[in-house]
Amino acid sequence: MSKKAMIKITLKEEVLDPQGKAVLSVLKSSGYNNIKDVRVGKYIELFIDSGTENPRGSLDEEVKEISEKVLSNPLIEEFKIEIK
Amino acid sequence: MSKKAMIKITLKEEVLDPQGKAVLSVLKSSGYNNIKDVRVGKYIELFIDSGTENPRGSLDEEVKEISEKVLSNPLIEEFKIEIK
Amino acid sequence: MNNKNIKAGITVFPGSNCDFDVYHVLTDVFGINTSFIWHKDKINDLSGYNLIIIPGGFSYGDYLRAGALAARSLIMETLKEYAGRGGIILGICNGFQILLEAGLLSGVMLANRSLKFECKNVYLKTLKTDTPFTCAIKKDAVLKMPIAHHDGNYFATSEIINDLNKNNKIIFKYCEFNGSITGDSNPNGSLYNIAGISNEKFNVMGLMPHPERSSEKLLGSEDGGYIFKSIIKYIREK
Amino acid sequence: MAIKPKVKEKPAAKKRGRKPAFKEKENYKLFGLSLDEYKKINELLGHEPDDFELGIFSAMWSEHCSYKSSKVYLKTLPVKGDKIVIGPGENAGAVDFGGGDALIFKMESHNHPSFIEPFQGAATGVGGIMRDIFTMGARPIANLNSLRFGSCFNPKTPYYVSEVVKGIGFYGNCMGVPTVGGEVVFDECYNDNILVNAFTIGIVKKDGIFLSSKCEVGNIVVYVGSATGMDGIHGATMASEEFDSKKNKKRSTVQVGDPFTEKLLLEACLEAMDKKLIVSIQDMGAAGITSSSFEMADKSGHGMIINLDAFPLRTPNMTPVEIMLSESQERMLLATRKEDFDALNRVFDKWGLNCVKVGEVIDEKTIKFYYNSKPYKSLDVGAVVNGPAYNRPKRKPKYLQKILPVKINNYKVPKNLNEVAKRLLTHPNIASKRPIFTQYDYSIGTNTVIPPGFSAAVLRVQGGIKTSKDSKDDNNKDKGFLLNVSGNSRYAYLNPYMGGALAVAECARNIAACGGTPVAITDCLNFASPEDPEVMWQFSEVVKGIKDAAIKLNTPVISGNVSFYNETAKKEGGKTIISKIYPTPVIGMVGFIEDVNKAVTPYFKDEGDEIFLLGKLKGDLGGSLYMDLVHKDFRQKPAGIDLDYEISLQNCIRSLINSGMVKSAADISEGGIFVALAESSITNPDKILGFTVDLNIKELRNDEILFSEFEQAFIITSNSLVKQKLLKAAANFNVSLLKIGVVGKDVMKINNTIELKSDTIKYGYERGVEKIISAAYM
Ligand SMILES: Nc1ncnc2c1ncn2[C@@H]1O[C@H](COP(=O)(O)OP(=O)(O)O)[C@@H](O)[C@H]1O
Ligand SMILES: [Mg+2]
Repeated sequence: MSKKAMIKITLKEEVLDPQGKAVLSVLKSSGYNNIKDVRVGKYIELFIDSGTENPRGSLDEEVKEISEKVLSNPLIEEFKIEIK
Repeated sequence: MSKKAMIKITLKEEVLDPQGKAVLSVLKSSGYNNIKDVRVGKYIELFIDSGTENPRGSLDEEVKEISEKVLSNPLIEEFKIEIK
Repeated sequence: MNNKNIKAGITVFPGSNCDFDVYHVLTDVFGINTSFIWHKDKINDLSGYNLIIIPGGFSYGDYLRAGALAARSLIMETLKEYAGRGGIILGICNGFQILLEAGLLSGVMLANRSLKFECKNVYLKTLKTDTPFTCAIKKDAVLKMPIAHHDGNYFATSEIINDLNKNNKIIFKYCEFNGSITGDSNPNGSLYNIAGISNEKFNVMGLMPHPERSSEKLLGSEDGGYIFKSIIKYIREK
Repeated sequence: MAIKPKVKEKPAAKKRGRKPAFKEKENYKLFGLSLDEYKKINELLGHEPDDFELGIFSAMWSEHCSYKSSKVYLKTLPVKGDKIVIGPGENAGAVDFGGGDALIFKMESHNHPSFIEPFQGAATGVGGIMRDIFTMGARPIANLNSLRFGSCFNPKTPYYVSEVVKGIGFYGNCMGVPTVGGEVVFDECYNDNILVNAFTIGIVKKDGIFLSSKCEVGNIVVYVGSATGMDGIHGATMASEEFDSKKNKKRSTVQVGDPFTEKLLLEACLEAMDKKLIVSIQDMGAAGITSSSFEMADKSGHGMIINLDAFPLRTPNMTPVEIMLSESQERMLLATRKEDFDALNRVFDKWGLNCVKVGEVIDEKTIKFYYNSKPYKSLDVGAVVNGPAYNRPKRKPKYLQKILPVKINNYKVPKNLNEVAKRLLTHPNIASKRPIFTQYDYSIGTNTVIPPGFSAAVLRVQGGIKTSKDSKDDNNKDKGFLLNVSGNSRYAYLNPYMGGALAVAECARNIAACGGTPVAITDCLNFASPEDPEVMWQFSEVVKGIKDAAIKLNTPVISGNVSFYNETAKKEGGKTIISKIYPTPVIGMVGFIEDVNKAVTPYFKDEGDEIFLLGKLKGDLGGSLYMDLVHKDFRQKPAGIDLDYEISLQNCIRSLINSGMVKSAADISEGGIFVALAESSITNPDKILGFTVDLNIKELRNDEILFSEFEQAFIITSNSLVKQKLLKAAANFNVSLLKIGVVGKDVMKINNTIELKSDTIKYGYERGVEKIISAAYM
């Protein structure tokens, strides 16, 4: 049995997003004037073998732990998890 | 009125993802043995002023055009759009 | 060398940072009449230039994907038209990435296999010597030049690779100092050790290593100078 | 992506309905002020300070901005010399390079932010020091860095190393400024306090230097660059405080670096300067708009009106004090003539940057703030800027009583010196730093003549690098300059005075070993808490050592930085212990060479060349890595340095090199003469060489000869044909020159005790640091 965890990682609202800023400036100069802001984050997919025993008790907890400890930087980023 | 377009950009299946591989090896060596694969993509949010006239007719089309022409590289990437 | 009658343009995007280096080599080493072209300058037509160089750097910070945002800027339309009329364009490092993203060359650059920025000297084997960029280089010559990039891992679909091979568009490959093309000599994971490719008509070339940093003896190699010498030779003989 | 060690502090609370950063109005301690300081502020103001006033005073009176504990000592350093154009006091110091050019340089620490978030901390450290340089009108032309990490056995170390290095590369590479050198040291004492010191040098026309002190009454005050957000608020006070977990909570968000915007800011500023649209300019570093406005006002002898409504904000509804203390990156404050504002605005607009009128220079030594279109607060410039100065109590540390000369007979010579030799060469403090510096673009700029990996970096100045493309000239075509950063904290711990002097001497040796003449220095003084009298004593001794060496070597100190409070309180077995770094003075030195073609590298060139020892060996093992690794005891008195002898020695080697007779030259430092010889054979980029050396010194054991570190000596090689001439030339300097061997094919042999194959040694040498970095990915 296999599952897929999809994790969206975004910069916290108050943190500067240099990439978003640069993309915004290019969109504006290409005439997309209705775009007000752009934020660039990460989208990570984990493919999980749910047959294997889970090292952290539950899958939810494992993915949360991975997102916190490995995938994101809690000082500047937040994440949202969806598991299918 | 303002809207938000959320775009997930992922590498096509046949494209090698060195970053995903690196994350995978970190996860394995930390004992998350049930993780079989990792793919790293991008997650982009566009904040749109839907009061302003749309330069491309419809919002859907505009966001699709932006995703195709600016945000992603069709040779290696695919995208999914959600607008709220 | 005096090449005052040759006119070169260096495109400058926000974040270009090898522009001065290319300028230095073109003017101080080769005596070419060189000017900068700011990406927003309203130039309808580049026909006054014998040569356009898209220099290295971090255009738009290389945010999103290296070269992606510069490739969407307005001057690219003018450049495409210039290329279409046979104008000579050399894209170095970020310039190569921009050419790929703009579709003037085919393929894409992924992050280096190491996922790290790599700055070091590499050796290049010249596969094709009858192009404007290589006509002063001996067949199979090995050139020493530095690389300095984070995304130089050339990738393309098998159709593109077939086309590159069939039409001899692969101009340079990474190799050992003796010319053998090996996995060890590949600094970034690039497909088939590809370091430089050109378009169909051989008037547009992209190159990851930096010839402008290896055109003076004091800097450890003059091999990059052969690329500029080739261009000069080609322009003079045309 | 690496496994991160547990981050101590909780992520900031969810930010719905953000609370203002300060509410404990009466709690001056939270602002890092002492009771006396608080009373003084009351007195100066004539009332209890409110948040706004307390924020401004605490930032400006912080250790970081006011140098209150170090001022009295820094004043003693030599600052004048015939090549010095600008000494300390400005954003950076400047030296005369000749031909109408000046070089501007400075080093700065970014230790605490790098410990909290190593990638962003290191990146913004590099960004900050570059702004210090281009705010003076200079184009940054090279970066260096000095890094200290915890023990290589500490599981967190790989994470810090790989992130710090990535951060430095990220910023410097994008800016297009080559990173040409540095140093990296691993030691347990940095486990909880890593050090990141960044150095930048820039070039400018001597008559085109911009100062922060020039604004005139009636000038418009202009804000340029990125918008202001909630970044690093309270950074200035944080940087001056012990690092315990409780206090960390008041920090707001981490500062995120945007090198792309800084590159635009660089180009825009240089263009505006070139067009003479700027009267005076100051970057916004620590304490952001607060320090830049008050310092600009103070130095010019005027005051300002500052309109807090005008600032471009990234986070809406920031309070006045938050605006004043924000440490958002990539911003500058400048003064321009009224009539030039429109032209100035066009330049910044071309580069896509904010350019906003935020005030005016007035003829009154006060800063008058406006907020919500109304007068808000008025603060006396002098009161804010003239922070306290302390002569803090100091006491010679107790541990020093136990630091005695080595009793060598208590230690056996190891049976297998080959094994010892290998251990030294693969130790990360000695092993090749290539896995680090290949992540930095060191060849951009087409000026790097001798790249990182050897002694000092050697650069030339190509015509196009000048600030303006139109003002190209060839005045300094053949001239070169040399850069080095050095510091040995173990030595400074064992003998603080000598530690200060050695750092200066070692930089000078590295420069002399390439053929250059030292010209001036900058420094970064990294210490634990100045409130500890023992630390204060170490500090005073280190400064004295730097001073004496700088005077002797004729290298005035033209800029620098002090970082105190590099200590962390932690709980261990129920007890709170304070982990302190060793005193860590780091010197950055700049030297010149008339003909850059004559610069030499340290590696052997050809088989058959003769190897010489220039100088004398003392064979003192105190404080050496050998004593630490093999005998587990480095806490012993190291050999001192004789500064007069140092000068003769350096004059001698410089003269030999410039006469063209020397093919390679290496100084002796960590790992002793063995490491100097081994590195000379394996760092030749084109071939591997070996050597045969016979070096027997009466009264010295083999381990003393091979591994003693604090030697005043060099290894040089030359073609055998010039031997007599070389000996004669050295004799003129009263320095001994002794032939000790020849360069060979691929084996290293010393005194029948060492015999090693060069290529296997090279492999280990190349892997020593690589192993640590790759551990971050596994
Ligand atoms: N952090 C760093 N960044 C860039 N280069 C470095 C760094 N650390 C060391 N290097 C380079 O590696 C070489 C060896 O460093 P080090 O052993 O400290 O030199 P030395 O002992 O000659 O002072 C030098 O050329 C130095 O510039
Ligand atoms: Mg060394």
